[in-house]
Amino acid sequence: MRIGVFICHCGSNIAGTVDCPSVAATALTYPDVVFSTDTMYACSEPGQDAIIQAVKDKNLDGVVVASCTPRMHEPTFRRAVERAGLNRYMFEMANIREHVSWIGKIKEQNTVKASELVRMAVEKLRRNRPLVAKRFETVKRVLVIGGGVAGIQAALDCADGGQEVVMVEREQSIGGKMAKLDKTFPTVDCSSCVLGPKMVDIAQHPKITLYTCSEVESVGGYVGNFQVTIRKKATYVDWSKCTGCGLCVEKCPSRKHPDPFNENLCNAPSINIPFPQAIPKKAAINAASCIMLQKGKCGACAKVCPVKCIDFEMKDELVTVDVGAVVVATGYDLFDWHKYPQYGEGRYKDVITSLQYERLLSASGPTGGHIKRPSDGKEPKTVVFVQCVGSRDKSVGRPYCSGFCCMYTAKQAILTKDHVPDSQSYVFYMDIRSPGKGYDEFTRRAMEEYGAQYVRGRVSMIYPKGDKLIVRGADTLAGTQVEVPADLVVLAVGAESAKGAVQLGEKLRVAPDQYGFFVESHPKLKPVETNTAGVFLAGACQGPKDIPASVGQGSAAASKVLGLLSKKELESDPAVSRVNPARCVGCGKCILTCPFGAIKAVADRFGNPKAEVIDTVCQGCGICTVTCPQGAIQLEHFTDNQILAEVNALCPPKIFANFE
Amino acid sequence: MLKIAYYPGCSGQGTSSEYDRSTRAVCRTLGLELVDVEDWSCCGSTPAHTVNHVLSAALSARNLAQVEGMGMDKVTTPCPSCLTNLRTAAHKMEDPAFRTKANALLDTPCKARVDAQSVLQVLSENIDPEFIQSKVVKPLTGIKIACYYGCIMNRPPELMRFDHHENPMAMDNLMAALGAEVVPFPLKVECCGASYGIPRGDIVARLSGKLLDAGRMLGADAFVTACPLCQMNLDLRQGQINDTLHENFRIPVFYYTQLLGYALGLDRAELGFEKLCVDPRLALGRIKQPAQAR
Amino acid sequence: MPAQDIRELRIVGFLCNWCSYGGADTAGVGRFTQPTDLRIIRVPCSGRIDPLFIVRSLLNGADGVLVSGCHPRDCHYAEGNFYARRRLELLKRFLPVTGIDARRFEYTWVSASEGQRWQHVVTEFTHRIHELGPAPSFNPMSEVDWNALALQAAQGQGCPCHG
Amino acid sequence: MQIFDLASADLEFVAEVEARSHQNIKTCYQCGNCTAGCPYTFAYDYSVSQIMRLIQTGQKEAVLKSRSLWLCGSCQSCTTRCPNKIDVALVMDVCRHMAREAGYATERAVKVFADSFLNSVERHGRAYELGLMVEYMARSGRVLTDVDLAPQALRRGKLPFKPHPIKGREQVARIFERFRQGGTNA
Ligand SMILES: Cc1cc2nc3c(=O)[nH]c(=O)nc-3n(C[C@H](O)[C@H](O)[C@H](O)COP(=O)(O)OP(=O)(O)OC[C@H]3O[C@@H](n4cnc5c(N)ncnc54)[C@H](O)[C@@H]3O)c2cc1C
Ligand SMILES: Cc1cc2nc3c(=O)[nH]c(=O)nc-3n(C[C@H](O)[C@H](O)[C@H](O)COP(=O)(O)OP(=O)(O)OC[C@H]3O[C@@H](n4cnc5c(N)ncnc54)[C@H](O)[C@@H]3O)c2cc1C
Ligand code: SF4
Ligand code: SF4
Ligand code: SF4
Ligand code: SF4
Ligand code: SF4
Ligand code: SF4
Ligand code: SF4
Ligand code: SF4
Repeated sequence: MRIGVFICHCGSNIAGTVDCPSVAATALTYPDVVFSTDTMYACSEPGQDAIIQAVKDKNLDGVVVASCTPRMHEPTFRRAVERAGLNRYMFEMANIREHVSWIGKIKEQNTVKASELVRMAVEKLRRNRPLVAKRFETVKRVLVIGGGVAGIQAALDCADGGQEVVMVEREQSIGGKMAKLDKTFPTVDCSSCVLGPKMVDIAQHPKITLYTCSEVESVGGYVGNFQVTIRKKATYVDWSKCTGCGLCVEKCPSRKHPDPFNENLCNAPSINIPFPQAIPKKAAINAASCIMLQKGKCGACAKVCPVKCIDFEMKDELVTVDVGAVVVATGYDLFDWHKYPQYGEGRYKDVITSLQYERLLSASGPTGGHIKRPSDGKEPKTVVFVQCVGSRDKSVGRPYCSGFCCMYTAKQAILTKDHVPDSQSYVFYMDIRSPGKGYDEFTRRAMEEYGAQYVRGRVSMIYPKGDKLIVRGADTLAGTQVEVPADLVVLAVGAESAKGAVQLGEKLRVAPDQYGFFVESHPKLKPVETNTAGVFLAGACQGPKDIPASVGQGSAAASKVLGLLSKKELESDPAVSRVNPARCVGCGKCILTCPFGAIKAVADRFGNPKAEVIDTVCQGCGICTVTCPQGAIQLEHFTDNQILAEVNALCPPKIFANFE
Repeated sequence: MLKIAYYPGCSGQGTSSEYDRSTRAVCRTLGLELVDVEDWSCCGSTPAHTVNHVLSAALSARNLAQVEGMGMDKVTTPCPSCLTNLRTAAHKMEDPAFRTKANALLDTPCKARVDAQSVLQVLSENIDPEFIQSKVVKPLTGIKIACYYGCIMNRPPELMRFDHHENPMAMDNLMAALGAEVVPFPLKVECCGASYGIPRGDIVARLSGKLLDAGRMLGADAFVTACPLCQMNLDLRQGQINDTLHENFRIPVFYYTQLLGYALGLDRAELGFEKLCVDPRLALGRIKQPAQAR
Repeated sequence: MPAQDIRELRIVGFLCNWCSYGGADTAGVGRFTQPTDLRIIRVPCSGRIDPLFIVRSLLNGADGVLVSGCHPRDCHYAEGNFYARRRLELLKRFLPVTGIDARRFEYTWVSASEGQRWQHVVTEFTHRIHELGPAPSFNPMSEVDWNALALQAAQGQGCPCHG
Repeated sequence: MQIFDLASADLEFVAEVEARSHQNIKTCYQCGNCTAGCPYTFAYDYSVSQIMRLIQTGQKEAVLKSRSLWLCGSCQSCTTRCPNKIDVALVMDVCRHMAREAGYATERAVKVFADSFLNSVERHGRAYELGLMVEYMARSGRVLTDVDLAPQALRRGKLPFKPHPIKGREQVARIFERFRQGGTNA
């Protein structure tokens, strides 16, 4: 092998404390090094040209540059050697700036250290081999899981960007939590007025296919080539025919099951269209409460349906689609506040959740937008809001802040005053978290213009007295206990991960954090990527988030998808693991260890089990390499031999030392 | 017959003697044999643990050691305050370092292997409610009662491990099974003023007054308690409360064992209704005679 | 910094690319002066670090080995550092059995932003190694056994590092 | 109002409270839940969350002088509901021990009652209610305490005239004796 070595001065950055020419001279004594020089700025255009020239002139087949950290210029120099006609993996870097010249003061020691780092790089390079990235085509279609506002935004942006979209939503209609809200902060505009048109766009976009009442059953494949199976749950209504006329809904005699869309504040018929703006606007039967499906008689809906689309025999259906990328937008669920027995555990009807309150405020809600308390339908005059219920509380396993409840509570206090002008609201809070454009002004308005009384302290207990609820809390600013006799208590329940998120994460190989929210690739710099290539996150499934942030993430995820699918072909990083079938005994240990499911079991032509790495899925971590008892699976570019060569370069093996 | 060591507690011999007596009678009738802890001494009550935890534990542990000496591993007491002390001592003494310190104060060291439970817990966990119902001769039909548990019988839950720390139901269920109408009393675990009756009667007046008020608003004919201190504060001090708060409460306050004994048809002499300060006859009169109840 | 005034010892570092190598870079960018004994080998993930590498380094005469990866839960590869932690913890307990002073080996977690922490880790560890002094040299006759042990460690036989 | 010099925080005091209560005082984030639930707040000088805060800031004097320590009824409401699982009632207990040891007794009647009670136990092995009342009245100077109740209680046989002495009386007395000698604190 013919290796060339280049020692960079980086002006005085390196040369100030390292004797670069001497390092270059020493390098010439290393095996296979045929050329060595020092250079002022290796990364500059003349610097790169000099490298290219040397490769050509000296007929080099490998290059070592000793300069700054490879995290900075490795790609630069790889491109340079490629331009010189070499494989880009026939290149190594020694970090003699960040790890030497900038941290050591004594020039002699630095110079020795730099020489040794160069020697390490040379020894490693001697064992490198050319690696060629594989290219593969991608399926131009994206799967969006979850049809809340984040998923809707991602789907529309992808579809507008020209990609096919398949959206899978668990509920009967898309819209997520936002569809249940009355008005939204910080502008207090009507939620369904802003969301409604977007939902219609989803239904009408020629590039979007929507599956509601559906869930992802399984996911196979890898970035660019996922195979997804979707379970379409039986709705007992043939949606290809249903016009959404609603006649069946009117006639259904079974009206005893609670209405989940209205947060169980009222009951719903067994065949139902959840709300007027539902997308798709189709009826579906709740099998658990349908008299026909449970007892075999009734069929009232089937009788009235003008297009005869009721089908009591309907079964779940599985659909398979190929997609190139996945956006997860499964949102959040609400904390179950019954874990606070001191708030009555549901014994007091007028203690409700914030989302129930949104339904009471909403004109499409069970009270037609009039605030009526559940117990006796009276209009409440004194409303107490309790913040941080199931947030920032270690004792219930929820130490995190849910992020948006401070803001929606301020909104609800404002709306309460709008609905009932002679009402008085009290808000028990621990801290107000309102870092956003116009947010703090908004909470101030709730206090200053709408007269909401903010009380700093938690609420210890709620108990009934006559037809009032006594809310006993602290006012820590006044330093004492306070009591408010309330007509209605609204609990600002916190957000937790969506039900089933962990199981979905397993299918997608996306790790949930300890609370079930999906983990992004990097908290600052890769907020919508996951560690599984081709799978992206949007909205509150990654952590509690309000609507602006959810929409922002939906668009960000879409731009990542569009960027990915805009390439005709993808190139896989060739520094992946590779199995030597001659050594592999098929024990399967690597398959179990790989965090990305990148290794599959195959049989060789004699039928012996062997491991095989799926290049496109392997992320190149090398965990498998350490696991394999046979040394059969090796991470390219970081093989045992290559790393041991570096070790040996630093600490020469004793046996040789003795005989040299 | 279930046999269990019994720790009556000091007040059982004085201010709450009717509790002690009715407890013994009820247990006997329901097939629970109570064996008095031999030569038991005071657990130290609240004063001891407010002075020092080792002293407090030692005073309780002397009694746990007595139980051990009797070859038994479970002791029951009607008094929640004694219970807290016995349980706390047993719990703390699981720590060897603490055990050494506490045992250093004792003549006979305690191994701390004895479990202490309230009589209420023993009854509700060991006796089949249907069996109790089958023994009822005078159902409590007609009387409306508020069950008050006091602050420490179920709290803190990690230590007490019985029923529920915010909304206990053991007495409610028992009384309902006996036929009484039980109001949903919301202040079941609010403190009544504890042992401050003597040094700070004003505190007891305010706290117990709140309880009486809540019971009255719910239309309760009577309170039912399981704690000598609660009973004393609500009953014996009801007059003081009325004076302090300018109120006119007249709500009798029973021990649950008294009403249970009544329903089981026990001899009045064993129930000690005459020891109650607020006259219970009106409330008892609401109970329909079995013929009427039909 | 006394470590610089006296003869350098041989310390080998294995650092994951994403966090600790970045942390060492950050320390450099911040000009956080450190003893120069350490030589860093870059690996993609702490989960790539085979106990064999550590045993081999020590066997070859390294005076100390320092391993650093991403903080638990921060792993770029989801869970590589959990594997690393298990293997390295076991190696640590396993070393004394082989006669190597376990204090010559340390592993820690440093993120890419923790330049100061990296400076601290390197300085402390270097001091420790200087206190221990140069590693005693092994009798070449027993070399064979050592290699066998290292191999065992790497292959998970007799050493539960590999699970 | 009292002004605290935060720089003069008594950190040893903080450490002692933490060591004796086995609670991490720093985890209190001042939500006030303990105060919100404490039935005795109306009688306190510092609410219980303020006591927690004063401990955090090392204000030994203010804490040990607080009357609240003596009025806490050990009702466990604070402990049961603290979101950070702090055993607040235990912290109150420990502070009261420390106040006692340091010679503070800002609610003298409460202290005298406790002392009288324990004296009674020391003397008889069990609490002798009538005797302890008499001692309390004598020591507190509040001779009229509960005289209104005496007739009722006596009539109903609720206050026996004689103590119930037990065989192990000496054993109990020795517990107190050894305690005083040992100076045990925990
Ligand atoms: C009471 C209340 C008031 C609020 N008010 C405001 C406000 O005024 N302004 C504001 O900005 N924010 C507000 N928010 C916050 C707002 O609700 C969220 O920011 C927003 O809903 C997040 O959108 P999302 O799409 O990420 O999640 P979601 O709205 O939760 O949507 C997730 C969707 O995914 C579906 N799904 C879940 N799991 C699966 C699965 N496994 N398979 C298929 N589909 C699945 C769900 O059915 C749902 O349709 C409020 C929240 C509450 C609780
Ligand atoms: C003290 C402090 C500490 C912080 N710590 C953190 C932290 O720990 N973590 C965290 O997440 N955030 C932190 N932040 C916030 C963080 O700085 C911002 O979130 C982030 O820098 C925003 O990035 P940006 O690109 O939007 O804006 P900027 O960083 O402000 O970049 C804007 C760029 O545009 C250039 N520019 C401006 N006007 C023009 C013009 N007219 N033409 C051309 N160029 C222009 C500017 O020169 C600048 O380079 C901190 C902020 C402060 C003040
Ligand atoms: S290659 Fe790196 S070290 Fe050299 S001049 Fe460029 S930045 Fe400086
Ligand atoms: S009656 Fe028929 S068409 Fe109309 S909503 Fe019902 S199922 Fe659909
Ligand atoms: S946003 Fe406000 S109410 Fe919600 S958890 Fe955070 S601090 Fe509590
Ligand atoms: S302005 Fe800054 S310091 Fe003030 S509350 Fe907001 S984020 Fe905190
Ligand atoms: S290198 Fe990592 S991702 Fe690739 S196959 Fe091995 S364990 Fe899996
Ligand atoms: S661990 Fe090694 S031997 Fe076992 S299957 Fe994987 S590659 Fe083959
Ligand atoms: S409840 Fe707990 S966290 Fe809240 S103020 Fe009291 S001690 Fe502190
Ligand atoms: S234990 Fe003491 S401080 Fe805590 S709530 Fe009860 S009385 Fe208040």
